[in-house]
Amino acid sequence: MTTEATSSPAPQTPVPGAVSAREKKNRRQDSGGVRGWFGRQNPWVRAGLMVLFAVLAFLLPYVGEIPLIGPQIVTQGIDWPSALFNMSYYVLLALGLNVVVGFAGLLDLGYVGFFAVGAYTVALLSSPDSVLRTEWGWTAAVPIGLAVAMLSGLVLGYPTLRLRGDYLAIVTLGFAEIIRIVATSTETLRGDRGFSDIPHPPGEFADGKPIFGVADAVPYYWLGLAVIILVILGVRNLDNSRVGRSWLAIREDQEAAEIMGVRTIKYKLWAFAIGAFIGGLGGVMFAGQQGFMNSQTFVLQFSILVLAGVVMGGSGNIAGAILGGALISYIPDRLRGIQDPIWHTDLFGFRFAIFGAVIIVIMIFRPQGLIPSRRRAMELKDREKEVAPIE
Amino acid sequence: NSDSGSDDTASGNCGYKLAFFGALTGSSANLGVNIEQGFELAINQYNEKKGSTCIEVAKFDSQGEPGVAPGVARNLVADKKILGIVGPPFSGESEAADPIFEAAGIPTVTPSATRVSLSANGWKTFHRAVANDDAQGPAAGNYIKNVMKAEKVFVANDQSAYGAGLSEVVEKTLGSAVVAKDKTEADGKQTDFSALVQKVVSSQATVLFYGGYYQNAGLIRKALTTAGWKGTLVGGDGMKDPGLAKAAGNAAAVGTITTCPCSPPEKAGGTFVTDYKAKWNVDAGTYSDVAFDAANMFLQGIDAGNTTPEKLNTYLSTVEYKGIANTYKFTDKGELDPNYIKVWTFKFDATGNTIADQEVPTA
Amino acid sequence: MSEPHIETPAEADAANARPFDRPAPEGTGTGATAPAAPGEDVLLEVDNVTLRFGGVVALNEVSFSLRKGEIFGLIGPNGAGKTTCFNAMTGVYRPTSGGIRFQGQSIVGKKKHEITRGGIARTFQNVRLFPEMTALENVMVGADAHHKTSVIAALFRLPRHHREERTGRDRSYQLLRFVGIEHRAGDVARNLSYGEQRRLEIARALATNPTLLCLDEPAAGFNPAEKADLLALIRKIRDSGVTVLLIEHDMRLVMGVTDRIVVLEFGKKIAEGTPAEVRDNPAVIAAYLGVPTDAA
Amino acid sequence: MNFSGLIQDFGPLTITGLAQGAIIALFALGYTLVYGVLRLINFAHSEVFLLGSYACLIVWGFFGLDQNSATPSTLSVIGLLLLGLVAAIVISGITALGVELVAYRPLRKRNAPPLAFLITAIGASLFISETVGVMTQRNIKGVPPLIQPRDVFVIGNMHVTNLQILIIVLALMSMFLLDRFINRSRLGRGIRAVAQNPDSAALMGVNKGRVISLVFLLGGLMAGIAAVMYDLKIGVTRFDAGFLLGIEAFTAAVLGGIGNLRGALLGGLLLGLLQNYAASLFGTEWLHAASFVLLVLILLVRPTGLLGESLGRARA
Amino acid sequence: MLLELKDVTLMYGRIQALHGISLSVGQGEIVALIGANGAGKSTTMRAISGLRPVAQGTITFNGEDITKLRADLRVVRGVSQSPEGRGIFPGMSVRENLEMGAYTRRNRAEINEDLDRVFTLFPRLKEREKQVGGTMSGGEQQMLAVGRALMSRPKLLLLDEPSMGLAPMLIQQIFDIVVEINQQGTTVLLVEQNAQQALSRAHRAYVLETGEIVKSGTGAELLTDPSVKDAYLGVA
Ligand SMILES: Nc1ncnc2c1ncn2[C@@H]1O[C@H](COP(=O)(O)OP(=O)(O)OP(=O)(O)O)[C@@H](O)[C@H]1O
Ligand SMILES: Nc1ncnc2c1ncn2[C@@H]1O[C@H](COP(=O)(O)OP(=O)(O)OP(=O)(O)O)[C@@H](O)[C@H]1O
Ligand SMILES: CC(C)C[C@H](N)C(=O)O
Ligand SMILES: [Mg+2]
Ligand SMILES: [Mg+2]
Repeated sequence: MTTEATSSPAPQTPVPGAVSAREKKNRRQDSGGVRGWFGRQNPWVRAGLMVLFAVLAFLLPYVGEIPLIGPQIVTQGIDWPSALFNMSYYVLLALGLNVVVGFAGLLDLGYVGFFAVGAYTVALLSSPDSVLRTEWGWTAAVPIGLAVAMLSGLVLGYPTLRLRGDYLAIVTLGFAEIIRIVATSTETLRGDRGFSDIPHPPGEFADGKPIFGVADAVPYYWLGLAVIILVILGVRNLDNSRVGRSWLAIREDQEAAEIMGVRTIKYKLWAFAIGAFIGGLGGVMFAGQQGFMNSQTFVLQFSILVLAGVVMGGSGNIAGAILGGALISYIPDRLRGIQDPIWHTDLFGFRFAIFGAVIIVIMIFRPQGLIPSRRRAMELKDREKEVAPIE
Repeated sequence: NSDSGSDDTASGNCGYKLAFFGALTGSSANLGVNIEQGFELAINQYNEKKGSTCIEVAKFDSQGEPGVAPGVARNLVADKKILGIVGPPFSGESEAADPIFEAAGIPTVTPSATRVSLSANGWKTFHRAVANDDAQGPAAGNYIKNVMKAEKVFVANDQSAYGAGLSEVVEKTLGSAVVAKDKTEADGKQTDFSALVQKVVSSQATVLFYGGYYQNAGLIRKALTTAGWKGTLVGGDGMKDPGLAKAAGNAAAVGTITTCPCSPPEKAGGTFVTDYKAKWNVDAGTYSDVAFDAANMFLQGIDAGNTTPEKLNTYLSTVEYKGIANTYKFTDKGELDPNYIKVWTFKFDATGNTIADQEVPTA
Repeated sequence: MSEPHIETPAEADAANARPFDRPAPEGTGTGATAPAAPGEDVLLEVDNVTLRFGGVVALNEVSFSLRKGEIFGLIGPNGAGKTTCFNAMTGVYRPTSGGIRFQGQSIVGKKKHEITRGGIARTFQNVRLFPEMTALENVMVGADAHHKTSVIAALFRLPRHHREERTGRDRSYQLLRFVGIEHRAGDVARNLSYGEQRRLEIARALATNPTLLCLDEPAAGFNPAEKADLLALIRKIRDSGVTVLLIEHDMRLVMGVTDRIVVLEFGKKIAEGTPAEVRDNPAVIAAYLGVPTDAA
Repeated sequence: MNFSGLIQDFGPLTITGLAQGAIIALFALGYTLVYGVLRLINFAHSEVFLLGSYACLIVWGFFGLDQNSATPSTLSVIGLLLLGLVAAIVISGITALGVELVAYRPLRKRNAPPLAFLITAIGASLFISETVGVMTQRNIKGVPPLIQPRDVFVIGNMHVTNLQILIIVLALMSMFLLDRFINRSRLGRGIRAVAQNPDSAALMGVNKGRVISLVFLLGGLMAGIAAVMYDLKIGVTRFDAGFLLGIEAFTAAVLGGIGNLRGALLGGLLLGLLQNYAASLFGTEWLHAASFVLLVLILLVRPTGLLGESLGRARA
Repeated sequence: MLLELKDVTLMYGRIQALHGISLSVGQGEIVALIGANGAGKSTTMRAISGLRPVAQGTITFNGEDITKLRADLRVVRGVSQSPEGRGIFPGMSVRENLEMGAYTRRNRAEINEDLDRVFTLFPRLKEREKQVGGTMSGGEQQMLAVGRALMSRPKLLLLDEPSMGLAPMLIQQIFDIVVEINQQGTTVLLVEQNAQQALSRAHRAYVLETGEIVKSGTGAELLTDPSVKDAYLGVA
């Protein structure tokens, strides 16, 4: 390849390492797979598919009715709608943690601390066990719970801004442990004994029975799903904007990002606050459904599990976080009622051991997670058509 | 609404379920398992008599964790065939799960949850088949003061609904004899108790009262012995399990005292002791007999045609049932009638088992 | 391509000599190559700056000033303190003593992102891109520096935010084309070759819309032909109204493009002047250039 | 708050704290070593410790010893201790290597992102501890009374026992040897090189795979020693013993400056002492909270721990 | 031939960086490799050192097939590289960095001798013996990287843009050093953007374009080749 570069007025340098047709084709394949395919569809098709997904998700409580496959999906021995609701708040947590870890690259090992803060605030304001004796309704307590959770995100975020990577991890872990220990050992937070009779979300059927009762978890699941959809929309918008880009830049090289004008402090704090908000959302949902919560709900293992879900699903990818969050709740439960062939014991006892092995296998075969992030590749594809190269 | 679905065809009030709700796994599981086995034995015998699986056993494992219990309770109440529940055994999980049972209107009989305040929630479905800690606590306190004649007592608890509640009552009874206090984490959260032991040793107490369950207690006992402490460990029914000696080592456990608002299971009436051994291949444990009675109380009610949870609940409020361990009659708060209250003390022997010591006064 | 190509308006704009949609600073005619008269239009003043690392004195009472619209060279032997000087100007290090003023305001102690927003951009001698981001995204991060909308607007996709995203992206594409690596826009930076990465660094720095662009050895890793392009590129950048501060060891490039030069040695300024003056300065020849027979 | 208690018991609290801290420090070395080289938190290190704590019990079990046995004669105690140590070291070492082989090496081959390693390590940890949990029915396992604690010397109310001396001396010795090995030997330099720039290290002729295995192995050996000490001190082990103590060990490693061997020692001892003081001052229930509060405070002042990082790379 | 590459293909994930290149370096030669940014020069170096596995083709060194050999073992065989981007150990002192270069060697006396030699070549390194590598200036790091590569007494020395970031006087010097080392018996494969210099010192040279070798010949031939002149030497 020769060049006219020296005389050319425009800096159209020789295009060294120009992409051969072969490479171009490779690159296109690179963004193949489900997600890439999805990204290439036109917006209407995409919107249609999303709605379809949502509708299917809303119908999940009845999946057991489908002949043959249905019963395979449904977890036996426990209430399926309850299991679905559990999945829904795990998914919320995974979505929130994905903002902190996946987008902003802040390794948070104590994420359920925010879940705890949200749930405790609601409990304090609404449970008859609370010293406050306010006994508010759930709806009234929720905004306060979320605000306090968000605030706690800032409180944790601010002093830890200087910390790098894994130091942050241990501090967040410590933060969650401190919350748990304080909750365990102070009278006001009632420790192991917890708060009972936390009110459920309001609403009645025509016959006067509450929509959100104790016997039927379907309404909770639907509520959870609706919240998830809102969260997805918001988080997606952030990800596809300068906010997401700033997070990414901070994650890659904080100092360079700063020198390029990124306000690292601001964006890190936002990541914490948004993550905490979503975590708190999970917490208030949980408190409203269970009606009870205590300090053991927030053990460290829970945080770790959620993190495993995010990474397993595909850190930095919303669909991945959703899948991962659902799996960490679903897999262990699903082992219930399955017998191992040799000793004929219920595999449920081995659930976490099996789960551990499953995590390893998944990560070995898909180090980037089950649905890896293809955001960047997609963005490019959108643009490639718009700006045609000049030659 | 129809109570039990359409398949209510079996004759003789059959086709229903009774549930056990409590710890089958987890760090204090022994206590839950004892109770479940007593419960299941009763239903088995009933079904054998009927010649069919008339009443089904449903088991729900709460792991004894208050945090886990509500989720499991929701699974329980989703099953519309369940008419009544034996459990929850522990006070903590009761606080967490009973509101759900109350909302669902399913009657519960706990054979063992002793926290005083459980009956103060106005739950209509709550029934307690044993005395509460307002009886057990003073009994323990009096035993320490009057029988052991201890002057310096260290009181610690595991911060659980049960442990904290019981040690509070004991403290009150002991008054100025309490020289120092401390708290530990709940069972299964801690194995190293050297900090607590350090405090006990330097307090020069001769008795440590621990409100908590057997595994922690065993570990504490072991650490105390290792540190050369010569005093006696005393605790409540939560420590009355051979698991304590397993944790502590038999030699260290010898002499440890526990109270229990129950009579020695080996003294239970009828053929219970041998039946139990035959069925489960172990001796009946703490509260196995009470659970057996509770299940039979339900079965008697169902037999009498109380085939909805509501009816069964009403039945419980009026029944006076004579079982193999005790006679049961509930006050309107669901407490055991004061006439039938009793508290015993037990002592660990060199084989790691508890042997009945004496019945103690509760006031 | 043999076919005659007719430019669309958009393309014409893109290929325009001024890829920066910012007004040229007043007082500087675009294309002005002659150095401004002393005392006039001082953009950056480095005033008696000393910077020590333990025993090493990396900068020793260095003073010089840049005028608007010029290309200014900073040269000197390895370890003379050139990069350190950049680091002091961009807030990475704080001078032990002395002052730095940019457009009349002191920037010592300011936050790095404030300095960038204030109009100083730089590249790194040891390439520091965001390795997992695409080339395009790398540039867009720079472009974001001047965007007004933020988290809330992004969260709800407000129209204004949307507009900023679009313009930012278009501009980033233009800049990639400007430095000649548009064909790699969608590749993550890690996968670019070293030379391509250096070009990307320039594009990213330009995206922050700087008044002053500091280039730390931009030609390292380029072959002579590519260096010639770079030379043209730097001129073009200046012509669009950006003042350029250049560290470079390639004398042909430095002599060919700069208006004035400062020479450092062991942290001290040993010479200052036009390229011709510096080239003939015996101290510079002794310390840096060596025998002027073969300058490249 | 109970100041008089703290002052009165200062001596005994200090010695128990040091013994506890020595075990934590030994345990922490494994985190620090792996982190120093791979920049990864080896979550499965707690299970390396766990299996060590069972290994010696199993060996002692072969000799018919359980927690209800009588203390054997001094000579056989020495023999048993050595055997137990060897067993624990071997099993912990093998476990560490196994974790590397299963959870790290395949990912390294595929150039996986760092988080992926963290998660496989978590998976390995879950798998091992849960399997042990199921196999032992989550019951505790008692340790034979090999060493009857006896006061060796007494200062005021501080009784220093033979066991405490054994623990502290053994821990310090092991750490001294390790430190020398890492800082003086050629292989040690290789470890540091891989830590700072793996590709360049390969260009210098350093066998990266071997270095990484070695690092896991060394961490495993230390954890094995710590496990035996732990067994003797606490008298029981349980499927979650590794997890519970692991958090503390990890905290200690960070406290001292993760990646720094001497930091681990410092962090461990500090944590052991602090926990005992805090338990006396505020009550046992605040013991862990105290260590985390200390950690946060120290990191706020020194963001890379007390001694900073030395094995790892400095800012380029 | 000391080193021989036959049809070497190398992939970065799905991106093919080398499309079957063949080249050889004879005992005692200086061979230069030139090409534009992204042509694959550094990739070729990585393939030879074993930092990246090749997908196809063979690499023979000293008669032995080293295609599948681990990188560290190639160092033992006598291949040493000063890599692109310098790759110094940022947390080690200058001296420790140099000692790392001699990692595979045992003879203390010889090592010290070589250390002295590097210090005489680059006095700045001697001055800064104790400074941490990561804080050295760009050019100083370059000296360190070259010095470190010399410390292994290689049979084949791979230099990836050794003149990058060096001041003009040092550039002269570094090429002189290359020639000098070569005369002492070390074979050199040199990647350079400073093609003028490289070609005038090299016995032979190859031109690489987008992962393929498009031209080869003696240094002098290529120096006068019009297309090479056009693309890589600039207007003189
Ligand atoms: N953090 C630091 N600690 C100690 N010395 C340092 C530090 N940073 C730079 N130096 C020293 O300061 C001197 C100036 O370094 P600087 O990077 O500014 O040189 P430079 O002029 O950019 O050289 P080059 O042309 O080689 O890039 C060098 O000798 C370097 O070793
Ligand atoms: N780590 C990597 N991952 C993916 N692709 C890479 C990687 N390194 C290089 N490449 C690609 O391989 C091709 C050859 O790169 P290489 O670094 O060998 O070029 P080079 O000839 O050394 O160029 P330069 O003069 O810029 O250093 C380039 O297209 C580059 O983008
Ligand atoms: C089974 C019993 C020991 C339970 C204990 N009495 C409690 O209230 O929790
Ligand atoms: Mg420099
Ligand atoms: Mg290269």
